[in-house]
Amino acid sequence: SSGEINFTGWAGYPDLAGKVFPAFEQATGIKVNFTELPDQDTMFAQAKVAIEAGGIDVIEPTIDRWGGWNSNGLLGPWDPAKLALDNYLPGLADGSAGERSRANGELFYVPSNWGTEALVANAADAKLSDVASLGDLFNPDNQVVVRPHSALAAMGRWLDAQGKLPRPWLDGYTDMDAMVQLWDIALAEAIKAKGNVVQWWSGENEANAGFTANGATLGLCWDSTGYNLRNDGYKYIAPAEGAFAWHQGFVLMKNATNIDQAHEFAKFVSTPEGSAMWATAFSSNPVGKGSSNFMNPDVSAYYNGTFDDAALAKLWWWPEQSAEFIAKRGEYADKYKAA
Amino acid sequence: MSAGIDLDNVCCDFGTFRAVDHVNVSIKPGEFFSFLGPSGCGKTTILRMISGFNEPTEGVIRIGGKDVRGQRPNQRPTALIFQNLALFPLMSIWENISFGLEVRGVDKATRRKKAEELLKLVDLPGAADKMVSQLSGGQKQRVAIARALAVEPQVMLLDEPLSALDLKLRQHMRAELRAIQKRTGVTFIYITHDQGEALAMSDRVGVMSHGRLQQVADPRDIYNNPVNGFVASFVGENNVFSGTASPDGSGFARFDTQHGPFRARMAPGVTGKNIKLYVRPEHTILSETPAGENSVAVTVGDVAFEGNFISVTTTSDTGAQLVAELRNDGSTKVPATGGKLYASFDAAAAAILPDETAV
Amino acid sequence: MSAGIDLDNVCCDFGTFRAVDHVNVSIKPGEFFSFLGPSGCGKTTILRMISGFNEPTEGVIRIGGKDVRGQRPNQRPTALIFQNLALFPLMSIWENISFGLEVRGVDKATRRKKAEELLKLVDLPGAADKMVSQLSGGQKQRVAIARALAVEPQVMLLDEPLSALDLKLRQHMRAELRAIQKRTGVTFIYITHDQGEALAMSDRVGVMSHGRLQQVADPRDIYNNPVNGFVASFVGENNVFSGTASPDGSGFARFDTQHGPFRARMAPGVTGKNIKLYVRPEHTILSETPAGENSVAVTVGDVAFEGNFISVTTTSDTGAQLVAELRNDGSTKVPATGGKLYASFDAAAAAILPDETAV
Amino acid sequence: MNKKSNLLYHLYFGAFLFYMFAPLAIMGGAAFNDNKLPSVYPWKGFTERWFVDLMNDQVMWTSLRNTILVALAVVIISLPIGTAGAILVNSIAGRVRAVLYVVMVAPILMPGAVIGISTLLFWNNVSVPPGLHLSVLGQVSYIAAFVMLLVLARLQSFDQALEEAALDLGASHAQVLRRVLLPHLSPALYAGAAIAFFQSIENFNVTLFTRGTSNTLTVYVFSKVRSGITPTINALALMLIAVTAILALVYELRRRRQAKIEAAREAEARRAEEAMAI
Amino acid sequence: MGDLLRRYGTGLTGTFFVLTAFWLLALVILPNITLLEASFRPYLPVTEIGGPKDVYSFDNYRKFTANPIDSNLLAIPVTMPIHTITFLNTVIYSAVVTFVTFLLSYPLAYYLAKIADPKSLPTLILLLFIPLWVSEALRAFAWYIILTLNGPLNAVLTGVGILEKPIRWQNGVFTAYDAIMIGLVYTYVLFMLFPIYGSVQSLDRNQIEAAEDLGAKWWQTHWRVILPHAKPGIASGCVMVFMLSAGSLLVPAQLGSTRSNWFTQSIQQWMLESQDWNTGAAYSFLYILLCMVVVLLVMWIFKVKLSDIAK
Ligand SMILES: Nc1ncnc2c1ncn2[C@@H]1O[C@H](COP(=O)(O)OP(=O)(O)OP(=O)(O)O)[C@@H](O)[C@H]1O
Ligand SMILES: Nc1ncnc2c1ncn2[C@@H]1O[C@H](COP(=O)(O)OP(=O)(O)OP(=O)(O)O)[C@@H](O)[C@H]1O
Ligand SMILES: [Mg+2]
Ligand SMILES: [Mg+2]
Repeated sequence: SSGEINFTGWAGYPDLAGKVFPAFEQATGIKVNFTELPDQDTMFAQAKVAIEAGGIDVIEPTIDRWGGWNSNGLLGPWDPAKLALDNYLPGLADGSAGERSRANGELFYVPSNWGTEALVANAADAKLSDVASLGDLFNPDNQVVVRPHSALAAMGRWLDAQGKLPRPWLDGYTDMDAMVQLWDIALAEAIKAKGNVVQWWSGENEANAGFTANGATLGLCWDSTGYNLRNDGYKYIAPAEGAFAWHQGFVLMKNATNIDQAHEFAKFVSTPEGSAMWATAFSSNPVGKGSSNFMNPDVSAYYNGTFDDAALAKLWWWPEQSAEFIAKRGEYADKYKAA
Repeated sequence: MSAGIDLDNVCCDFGTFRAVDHVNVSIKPGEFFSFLGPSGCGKTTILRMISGFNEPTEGVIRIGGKDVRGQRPNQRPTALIFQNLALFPLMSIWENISFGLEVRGVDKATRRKKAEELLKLVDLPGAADKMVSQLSGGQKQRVAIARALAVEPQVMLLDEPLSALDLKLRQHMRAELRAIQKRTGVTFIYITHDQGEALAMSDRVGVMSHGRLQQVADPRDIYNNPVNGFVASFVGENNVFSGTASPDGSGFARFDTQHGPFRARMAPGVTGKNIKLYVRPEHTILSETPAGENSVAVTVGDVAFEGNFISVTTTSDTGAQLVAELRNDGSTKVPATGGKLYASFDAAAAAILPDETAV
Repeated sequence: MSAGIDLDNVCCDFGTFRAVDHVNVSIKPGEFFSFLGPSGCGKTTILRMISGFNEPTEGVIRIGGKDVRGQRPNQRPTALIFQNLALFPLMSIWENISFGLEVRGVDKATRRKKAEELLKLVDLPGAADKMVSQLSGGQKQRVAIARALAVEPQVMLLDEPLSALDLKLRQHMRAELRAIQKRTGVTFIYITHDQGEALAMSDRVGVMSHGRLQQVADPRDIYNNPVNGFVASFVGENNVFSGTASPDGSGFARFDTQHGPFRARMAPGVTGKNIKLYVRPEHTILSETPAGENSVAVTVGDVAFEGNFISVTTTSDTGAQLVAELRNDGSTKVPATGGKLYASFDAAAAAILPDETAV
Repeated sequence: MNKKSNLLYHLYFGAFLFYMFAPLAIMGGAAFNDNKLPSVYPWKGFTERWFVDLMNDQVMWTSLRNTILVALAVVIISLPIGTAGAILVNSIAGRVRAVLYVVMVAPILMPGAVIGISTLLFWNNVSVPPGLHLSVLGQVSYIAAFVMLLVLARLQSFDQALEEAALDLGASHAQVLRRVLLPHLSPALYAGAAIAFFQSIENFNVTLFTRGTSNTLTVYVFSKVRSGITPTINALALMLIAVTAILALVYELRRRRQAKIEAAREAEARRAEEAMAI
Repeated sequence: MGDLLRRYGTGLTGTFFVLTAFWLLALVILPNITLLEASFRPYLPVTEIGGPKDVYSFDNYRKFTANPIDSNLLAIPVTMPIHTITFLNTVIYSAVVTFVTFLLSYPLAYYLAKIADPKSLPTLILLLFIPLWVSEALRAFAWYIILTLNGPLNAVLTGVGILEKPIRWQNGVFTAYDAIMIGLVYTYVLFMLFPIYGSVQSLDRNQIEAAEDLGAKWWQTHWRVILPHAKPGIASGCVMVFMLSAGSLLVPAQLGSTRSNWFTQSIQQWMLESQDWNTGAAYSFLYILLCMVVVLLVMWIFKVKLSDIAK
């Protein structure tokens, strides 16, 4: 086929425009018009305008957020017939992930790559438990750099793992009453341990500098941070409770004009080569079967060093978070910061 | 081209304060007319009304016979020299001068030439490219004059244009202005508080006080036949005596004062509470023997040298002060302080006038 | 308290331009000294050096015998009245006046009282709470005077303080200033380009031209015995003749001009390229018959009325212009324009002087 | 003024310059640091790779061009708007003035995201598609307020008599504006232009929402928060600074030479004048 | 109006009105009407928009006074709604920033206007503008680096022995907002400098000389003559710096400590993270309103009339 596709995605990954899109165009004749945005909140805002003004076909949010998009009436369903759902690695587009990709029986989300948020530790100075744990983040001997809301979730999961919560932490993501109950506990505990937080991060630069310039010894950060610091004496460690894992993928705008091309595009990123290229561009993990052969060996080696099969099995995927949940989560983050 | 100006019952109020009060005067085309009056009497306000920056609260102003109410300053054929000059600080001297031509679209070379000519006229050759801030006070004033002349207006309004100039230059500029006025036939309305200037330059002079026009007449009349005490004492010096007048019907009157009876001119219609006798120092004669009438025995006090004349202040035995002006022409004998003399004056040189004003 | 001031070879340069050129003068404590000179001659600059706003490029300034180099204006016991007044527009009138006291920590009630007193002195009672912008030009000047008086300085420096006042007020303020000076004994240094003012008020006058001091003397000497043509013609009017002088050794000389030979005073040391004969209009006599010597046949031209005198411009047959001043004392017969008369002057009233300056 | 206190002021100015430039040294050094983090610390060795990256980054150069075009447009639009606003506020009396003033300065506070979103929605409603033109309009909405404030402060010191003098000499109102008022305002206008220009260059949020598919420098560079901003931007900033500094130097040197020539000419003219007079 | 017409004529006055109207209507008021309207409606899924829950209320605004927490305000313990505290902190520290920029700028403005050689002024000002080529985010990041534990400031201070061991400046020595204030002062000081420079520059030098001649010491001259004259410029500068500081997002985000929160961050959180534009808009309008009240209040306290600023 031919034509073009208007794709709005993440900024800062030059390989997308430099390598992936040309390959895609060569394979399909479809040209990608790429709009780069810093975060999915901005993507949401752009989508809200585009739903009236047009101009966007496909966007790339994370799996836990597209629900809010859909409730704002932004998304249209994918046609599974035009995709190749068999291309995906097990557990990414089927199973619970598959369920979370659907609403009212229709498929709204297909994965593009995934990654983790785990412990970045100064090999020399971090005080870790025998088996590194999320609880180490709240050890007063460590100086930590975290995101407020991730820290609260880490606290919740740590307490949960120790059996210190009245009900499972995951309940909070489906039931707002449970959320308040659980997050109140997590907040209180986190505030007690707040003294060892030396910095918040929100982007790669802050996370990185938090360690190198501001002397943090431990952090809960993205894999990319660990990757960037791997040669500076920092390790990327999956905690005993399991690393946080995120999942990002493509959604189709309700008023997309290049439907077929969009499907071609999503399908391309599920092929071994395509998904490998996509994941390499993000320094993250691919979603397609057989893609490992095409990955950058450096990146692969790094991941394999952190995640053995057991660690992979324990990955904790960020659950879906409703608009109401996120608003409440923000409140808790605020209180945590203000404390 | 020149235009006449009529002020018809013109008043101007600032809030509740009446700065100009029912002024009536007709200035003829080509006339050199001066407003003379003390500080704050409303002279500047009149000029601002003529040039359009203030509107009269009452009354009508006509330029060339046409009511100019509502006409904006840039539509009126007048050029005003501001009391504070209002030179444009960010333009060079020649740009200041040629500004009026510039806004009329005259090309640069012509403007420059004209500016240089005018600079020569005001005795500032070579200053063309200086900035305003580089000039001394007097130099600035000359530039302001040149700037107003440049637009060759039908009516020139000059608000004390010479006040910061030295005497020499002032006299040069007086003559220059007068010559320009004669040559161009432009109507000049001139404001000054320098009576010498007003008298020497003007065809007619209007003397003002507290917003009211007291007398309009030619210079000689103003000086020699002032209508009231204010005009008499504002224009030139006077020795003044209080007393009661008894007119004799022949244009003279007997005037009884505490220094004795005098005789002086008294116009028929003169009435009013505050009638006084005025006689000028230059009409006051000092002599060693008493004169026939209007003679007072005095003691010489301060003798002030003022250049072309010498001013002698004397005190009568009754405590009145009399000033006599002597010519410094070499032949004059300057009296010594403390000397006993007689001061006298001619009845025709003294006038009995109502005070009328509250200065 | 008052202090004397010595200027010792003082020069002041602006870039390459020398505004004040080797000025030497000793002003005595309590003296009333005036600098008189044309616009741009450096008067203001001298005052600014004394008050400390400019430093002399060369030479020394002593106040009360003490070299004040490096002393800041607020440390010098001087008060300057600026030519542009420099009133503080954001303070009310009384705050302006009492500013000098305020910065000395005087309490408000005292300051207010003092300000009211000074306002009365300068004839502006009731203006205390007005703002500067509400005053007319002359009223502002009076406030500036009051402000300088308030700090009771040892030396008052006045830069043309009366130039915007009308004659009446100027005379009142002259007398007032003079009285204040006498009463306080403060040294006054006064700048003016009004020769009448300089002569009438000052103990001594320094006449300047192009940054150089031409003559320092008491008023009468300045007027009657000017050292050169510049002083003669800047101070008062003159009829001037060019010619060649042949001194006769007795203090007089024969002076040959194209209008015939004259005789006049000539001081022994007088030399120089540009020697001329100067005679004042008030010493020039018009008569129907020729006088014995120094007599020229003339035709009457313009007759200008100037109040207390009448200025008659005449032209000789040889084309020279001669001005005669007649007293307007009633008895004077004013010649008619076009009349044929003789102009003459006394040899003792005329002086032969070097030109010396380049005005 | 006396020399001692002048020296203090000179010292203060020097200290202030140091204060302004110290952080620049930190970020300038980063352009040569072989570290993905835009910082001199930790120092990982000298590299020119950020300059090489910069040179090869076509998008960066396009973005720079866009940025400058947008900034110029913002300057051109916000100067007249801000000046007009200042003149109105200056001449209108009473309560209206306060309301006008508040409405004018309020946009400075408005979060960029709000301006961006509202601009986008509003112009979308009147069928104006997103693009850099919308970025310009969005930016002008608050940048004009800076111009307004600067001009307002300067207007206050304007002597109205000058306007009157010009009118009296026959100038039209437009001529008065051009020849008398605007020259007086020029320091404020230059400062306003500079501030408008740099604020526009700086702008991230408004532009982010309104730009459509075009990039400006700030958006291009600072969108990369997730992956990390690299020192190429430091390299670019350093180059811009270098160009400015060189311009300043050239200007200053030329001025000094000019001044010398001028002084010589003036002295010459004066000598000639004096010679003539004598 | 009459004054405007007299001074500028119909054509120009009209132009001024049209330009200002374009600005305020087309660029400010009309675009915000949609959001203003939205700010009174709840954030609902698209299916419920227009439904029974979609009614006008002040609920979004009320969130400002919800969620009381225990905290400190200028070291005084208080219990207050969390966003109210954030707001108060933002206003207070913006005011401090404004004051510090004023202290820094005034001598500089005076230097540029009255002491520096006017001929080198363009060069000096160009120098001052140089830092602006570096984007605010980078400059904030540079300050972040300077203030970090391993940063140059600590290196210098420990090097010369003033400090025994490094300090985390960013987390605040005096308040949790130290680093933010340092960053804001640095970023916005020029916005204070230029208006003050503009108004000092227009002061007649004779005014200063007259004061000095009357015996005023340097500070008296400044206090009584120069400052009053510069008041409009100071007011303009203060309004600008205050508004810019209060409206800044980058600097507080970059330099904030673990205990600081700037109100713009709260708005940003509503707008973006929570995707709740309705509450985000409500917060922005409330914020603008409150800040303008603060500005007018301060002007009133300092007896700066708008009529002083404008003429
Ligand atoms: N804008 C104004 N508002 C209020 N009063 C004013 C205004 N302009 C002038 N006045 C008052 O009106 C009177 C006349 O002022 P005007 O300027 O016409 O005086 P003047 O005769 O020119 O005086 P001077 O010779 O001192 O300049 C003065 O008392 C002055 O205080
Ligand atoms: N700051 C300056 N820079 C350059 N030249 C100056 C400066 N100040 C004064 N001058 C020049 O110095 C000369 C003397 O100026 P000054 O102000 O002392 O004159 P003045 O005698 O007071 O004149 P006026 O009676 O007109 O006020 C003038 O030619 C003037 O142009
Ligand atoms: Mg006047
Ligand atoms: Mg002078």
